[in-house]
Amino acid sequence: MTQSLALKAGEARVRLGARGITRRFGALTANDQIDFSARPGTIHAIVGGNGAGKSTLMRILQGMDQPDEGSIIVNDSAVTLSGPAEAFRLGIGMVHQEFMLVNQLTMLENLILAREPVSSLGVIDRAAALKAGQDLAERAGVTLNWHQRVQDAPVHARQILEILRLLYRGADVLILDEPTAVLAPQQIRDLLVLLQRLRDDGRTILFISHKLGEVMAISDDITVIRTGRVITSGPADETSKAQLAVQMTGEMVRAVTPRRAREGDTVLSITGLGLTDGRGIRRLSGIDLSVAAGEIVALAGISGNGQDELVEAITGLSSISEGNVALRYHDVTGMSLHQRRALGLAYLSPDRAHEGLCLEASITDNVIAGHHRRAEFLASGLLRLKAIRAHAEAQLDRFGVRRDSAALPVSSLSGGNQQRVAIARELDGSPALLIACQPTRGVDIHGIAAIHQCLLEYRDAGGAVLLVSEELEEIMTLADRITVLFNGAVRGTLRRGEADVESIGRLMLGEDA
Amino acid sequence: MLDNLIHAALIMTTPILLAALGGLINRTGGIVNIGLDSMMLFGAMTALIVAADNGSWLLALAVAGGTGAFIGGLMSLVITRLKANEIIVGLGFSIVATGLARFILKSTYGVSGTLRLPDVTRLPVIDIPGVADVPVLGAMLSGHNVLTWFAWGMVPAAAWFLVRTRAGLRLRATGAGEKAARSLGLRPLAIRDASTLFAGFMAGLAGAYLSIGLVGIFNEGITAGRGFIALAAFYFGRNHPVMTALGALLFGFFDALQIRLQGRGFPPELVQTLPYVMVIVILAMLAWSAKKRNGART
Amino acid sequence: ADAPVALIIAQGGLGDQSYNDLANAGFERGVEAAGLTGRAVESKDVVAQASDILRRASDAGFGLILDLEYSHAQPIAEVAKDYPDTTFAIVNTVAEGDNIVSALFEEQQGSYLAGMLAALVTTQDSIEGINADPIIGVIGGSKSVGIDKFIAGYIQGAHDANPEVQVKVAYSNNFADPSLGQQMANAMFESGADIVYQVAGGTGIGVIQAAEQSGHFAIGVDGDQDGLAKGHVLTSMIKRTDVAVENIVKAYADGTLKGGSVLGFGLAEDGVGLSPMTYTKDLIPAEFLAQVDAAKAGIIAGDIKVWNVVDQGYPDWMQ
Amino acid sequence: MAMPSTNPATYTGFSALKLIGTALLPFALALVVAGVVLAMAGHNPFDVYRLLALESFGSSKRIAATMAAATPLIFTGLGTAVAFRAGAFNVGVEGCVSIGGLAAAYVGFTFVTLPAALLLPFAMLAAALAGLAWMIIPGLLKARLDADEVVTTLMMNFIAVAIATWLVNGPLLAVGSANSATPMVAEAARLPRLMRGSTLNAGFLIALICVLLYWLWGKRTALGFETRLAGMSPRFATATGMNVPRLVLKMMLLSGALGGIAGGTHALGNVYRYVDGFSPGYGFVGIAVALLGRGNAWGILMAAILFGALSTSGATIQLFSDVPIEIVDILQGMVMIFAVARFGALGRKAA
Ligand SMILES: Nc1ncnc2c1ncn2[C@@H]1O[C@H](COP(=O)(O)OP(=O)(O)OP(=O)(O)O)[C@@H](O)[C@H]1O
Ligand SMILES: Nc1ncnc2c1ncn2[C@@H]1O[C@H](COP(=O)(O)OP(=O)(O)OP(=O)(O)O)[C@@H](O)[C@H]1O
Ligand SMILES: [Mg+2]
Ligand SMILES: [Mg+2]
Repeated sequence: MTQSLALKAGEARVRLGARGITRRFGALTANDQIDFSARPGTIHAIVGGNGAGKSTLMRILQGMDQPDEGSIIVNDSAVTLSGPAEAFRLGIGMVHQEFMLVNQLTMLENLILAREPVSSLGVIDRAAALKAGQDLAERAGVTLNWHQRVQDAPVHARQILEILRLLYRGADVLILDEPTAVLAPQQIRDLLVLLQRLRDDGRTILFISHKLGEVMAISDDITVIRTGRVITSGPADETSKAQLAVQMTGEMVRAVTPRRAREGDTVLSITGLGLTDGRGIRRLSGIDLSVAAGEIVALAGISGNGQDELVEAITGLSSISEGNVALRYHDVTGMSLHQRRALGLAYLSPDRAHEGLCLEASITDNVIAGHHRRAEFLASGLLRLKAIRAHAEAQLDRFGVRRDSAALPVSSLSGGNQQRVAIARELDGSPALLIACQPTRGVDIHGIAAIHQCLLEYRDAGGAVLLVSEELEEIMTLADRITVLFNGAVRGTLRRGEADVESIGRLMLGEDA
Repeated sequence: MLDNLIHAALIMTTPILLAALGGLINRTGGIVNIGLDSMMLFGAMTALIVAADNGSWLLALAVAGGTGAFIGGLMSLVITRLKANEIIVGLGFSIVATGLARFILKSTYGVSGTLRLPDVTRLPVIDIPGVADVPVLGAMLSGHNVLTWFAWGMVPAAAWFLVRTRAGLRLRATGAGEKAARSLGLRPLAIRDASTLFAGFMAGLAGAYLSIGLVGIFNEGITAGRGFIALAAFYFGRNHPVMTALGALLFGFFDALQIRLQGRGFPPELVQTLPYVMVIVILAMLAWSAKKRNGART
Repeated sequence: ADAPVALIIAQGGLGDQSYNDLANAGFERGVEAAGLTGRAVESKDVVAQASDILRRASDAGFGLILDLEYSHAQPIAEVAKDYPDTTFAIVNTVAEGDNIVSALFEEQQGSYLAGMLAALVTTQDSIEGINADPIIGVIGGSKSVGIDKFIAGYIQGAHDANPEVQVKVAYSNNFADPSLGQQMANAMFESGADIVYQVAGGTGIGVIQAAEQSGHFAIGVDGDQDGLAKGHVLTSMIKRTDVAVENIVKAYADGTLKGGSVLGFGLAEDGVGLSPMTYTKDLIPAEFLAQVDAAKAGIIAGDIKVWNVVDQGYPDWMQ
Repeated sequence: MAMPSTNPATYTGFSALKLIGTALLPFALALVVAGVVLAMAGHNPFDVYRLLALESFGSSKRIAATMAAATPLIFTGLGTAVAFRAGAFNVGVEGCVSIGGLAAAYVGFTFVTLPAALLLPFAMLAAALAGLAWMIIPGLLKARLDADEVVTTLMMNFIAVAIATWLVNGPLLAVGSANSATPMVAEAARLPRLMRGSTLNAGFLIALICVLLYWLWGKRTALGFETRLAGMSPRFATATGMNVPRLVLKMMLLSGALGGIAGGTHALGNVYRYVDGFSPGYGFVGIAVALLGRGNAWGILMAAILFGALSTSGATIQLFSDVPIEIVDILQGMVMIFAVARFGALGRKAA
């Protein structure tokens, strides 16, 4: 199968493309007369702001969604895709922004699902399955724990699994929707290397990203989409980061202007914090950390070195073994998140889909949740729906959420716009401390600038921020102090100025700065 | 005494176990089968009818299972294709079934409530010569009919099926991640329907066990809500065949025990709650230990 | 009178293999004979719908409304006041009102005879399926005064026949689960009993099945159940609900039914009694049968007082 | 873990009108299918349906009877729905009906010296508290240990009935009573009848008020808002500062209290005591009512009335035709099945 497709692909001039594809959601036109052509054996990047229509287009190209107009081009000829299965027969596979993995199953089971190597009477040939998996991993130059349940696997492992599964199933066109959004820097580097390998094997890759750096780094062609329309489409070497940025956002992105941080009194202070989990594994040890009003402290580190655990400890989502946490001089160790929020804590979750937002609920509900008991929203015990709606709309406008109607479920928003909704909620009111985890994950440069500006304004207004991010660039731009975690302990702390990518990188790897 | 207790416990367990295993497979595929009782009821009725005029217990079982599967199929289609709420549909089927059963008895056999037919072929009981008189072991292994053996055989079989076979894997995937399964080109709805067919088949056998295995007659109350006890059993087992079997055994054992505890001073109504109380207690203990293991994450 | 008559079926509904089915049979015979139109009414929620159904029937011009549901005693009295031209009848309990007829059964009397016979037979190990131990049993459908009325009579009869006899008592708390009845009966047989009296409707069918399959004996109830397992139903304690209902309907038809009256159905009236024992009387020693007949005469004559749990509460020998 | 089908997402924004719309076609279909069965049984479906309609709504008395039959179902429907909202699939309302009814009856026949102004509220309170108390164990197990509430509440039902039966046979048995029944409650403890010669009583008004409160709670209160979010996504609710276990517990208890009130109004407004067969499964029908009504206040009200109508007319039509009760079973089951079927789903392929 792969063979023949590769041949066809060889002959074809357009491996996968679109002609006049249009898709509407009620009033909103997500895709508007989209044209583009991905040449066989190339990496074709699709860039665009949040809500530009990238995911929608990709869903259509993979047969998950049907266009209202226009047609899909496969190997130079127009086709209509009844569903993902048919797309697959044509060698087209996709990795969604939301992973399509069955969390309760193991990595290996997910890999072979629906293409199981079976011996007689439908019994799974586990040996063959494992071999297939290991070969793929080897060819891709990665290592995976095949017997781990997906729900226990780190996010980059899931990402890689999704890609390997496409290969396993014989796809030679890979559609990747923001694959790097959830990855740490060196994981991104690994992934880009992997993608280039695949390209050199003759596979065609549609690559979506907001990170123009990596886009420029690996793509052969680039198509820019804005508000559902194609702005330009052509070879990568004929454009530049800056030019792309302009085309994506329509206007020049204001460079973030960090103002002097005036340190106020301590808002968050953690002393001797340690955590041993239910299985007796040491997660955190001897952590001392403090954040003062008017400063941004960044928590850097390779994911899995204790960031999540520390955040959960500070928010009170999980209890700790030793040490204490104080918010504005109140000892909150052992307090519930509800109580901590009452003391001025705000928490932007890294897990947008399950914790940061309630996808089934309306956009308004998501903006208002947690603030709904404010006096201004309650009249004699009843919610004042008008006031709530008005407030929500105001917040959404302030954070520039591109929406159809605030009454729609938040799941109808594009990835980046969803993130903005979460931020709008958390920066609402005036929290004393904001725990911001991956605040710009999946957000376009325009949005990133906007979000960064919000964080800085918040800081300059005397807010305290604990920034947890895997974007070193982001950390460098925003942080007044940078604390690096390694193996659940503080490896070192650098002030703005004395910190550079190299020194941080060394600390992240457990070396000395 | 002990032997009788064990023997009776296994007898009371069998119908629950059969139906529970069916419900387990069904739930693994993503449907909570509230209609098991209705499938049991019709299994019991058709089994008796066939066993009486045809005389082959094997055929009787086949027909009982088939009838259950047929009802299951209908129910499944309403749920998967018409996107109907599985709980209501299940309750609805149970209500229709009781009505229909009485209706059939009246219109076809002119009897009300109980159907008693001449020379019904009963399920063969397997006595194991040597073992039969060994104290405890005999009660456990000997003197049970084919369905009891089948039911217990199905426990490891189900476990093996779920982990080791292609169908099992796809079934689990369908239940746990329908979107993912569909995106891989599987047909979740069809897979679900298949699992409901199986559940119906097993429930039908459970019914047959009651009618031609135990009492040898059919009565409109013969299932006595055992379909719902089965539901509790596979919820109890959280979709693990072995734990589910344990759940079913709990009911069977304490049911047999309460019968024998009667007339020893305790008020019978309270003694009868023993199985239910025990299930709650054990469920609580399991949940508690699970919580301790998973640590404090709220 | 020729206005139509209605029969309100009690909890458990038709198909209960006992009370309701029997009464309904008598009802059908009655309306048949009297050439009336009769309607039997079942309800899933018979307790709560008492007065709604009674009033509906009265408004619709039914002349006689027979109510089998025990819990309707109060509602029927209340409704009857508003419908003086309608005649009401209630079975198994007494309702006040001069247009209400009440029918009471002395089940304890029949059960006494059953208990006596069982106690006599249980030591006759010459009989196939009987052991020498003086142990008999009884299984009630629910722990309630109405059922204990049977059980008390049974125990009293057994003890009067043989003070040594041990009577095992168990309750199924379910009137329609034959497999449970079978298991309970087996448990009793295992522990030495060889004759088990069932007062448990559909569940009791399982008791009879158990007797047949284990080669022991059951005692039937309500109707003549001796034929259900020929030779394994020692006798049946017949309660002639059918006769009572049939007579009431007939009396209504030819205008002889007197409101406010309480009809008693005991041994004297042949309202209760033992079955003819078609398949077992040859097994049972003649002197036992004679002894039972003597007891029957004694009860009718009033020499033997059988305990009535409903009127007298529980005796101290039964707690 | 709540079952997927009870996902409260399906509970959001469902106007009464829309509900009628979606229920109409299925209802017709149910009538057709049951009609076939009727015809096979040699009954003329149209006559039967005409009769059913007349017996349900044909006269003020019959309407009253229908509403009376609907009363307990409204409570149990609401009780089930509040738990569903919080993501707890509580099937234990049935048990609360018995326990609540027993408690109300006990107070009603014990403290007979109290004046109505005290006795009635006291008895109702007892019912509510009893129902609430009955949900404490499953509520805590669910909230604190995430023990499966479907199993625990189902078990609690069996236990409730057993305990009630035991009590009415021993401690609370009325003397001279041949069946399991408590004494009658004092006049002062009885809910006033709304209409002469009918069992319709003030309990129905209480039910209507509860429907209104439920609607208000779901749409306009902070607690209702929190419950909805917690039901849809516990992790999200927790992250925004809600105490989800506590919410779940609260809703389980509220659910139990409503079940208790169902029993209380039934004991004080209709049966005037607790007796065997007190609840022929009001709690279970309540599950159907809650789901049929899509958790929507007015939907629940209508579903309850529908089942009430079937229950009461199903009995009385037997006075005028020889339609057996099982036909009514079949009809009721069919209505349930078809009423939740979404025939629209047939057309488009699942995406
Ligand atoms: N199912 C839907 N219903 C309504 N609107 C939708 C739906 N799916 C997408 N949209 C809207 O279509 C527009 C494009 O969405 P899309 O997800 O394609 O954007 P995107 O380019 O992927 O953005 P991002 O980079 O943030 O992921 C957005 O405004 C989104 O709100
Ligand atoms: N501002 C808020 N944001 C989110 N959740 C809240 C907020 N205030 C209260 N809650 C949650 O709502 C529920 C109501 O409890 P609350 O803390 O208000 O005390 P309460 O007054 O006893 O609640 P109730 O008003 O329901 O009786 C709890 O789960 C609580 O955690
Ligand atoms: Mg997107
Ligand atoms: Mg003996």
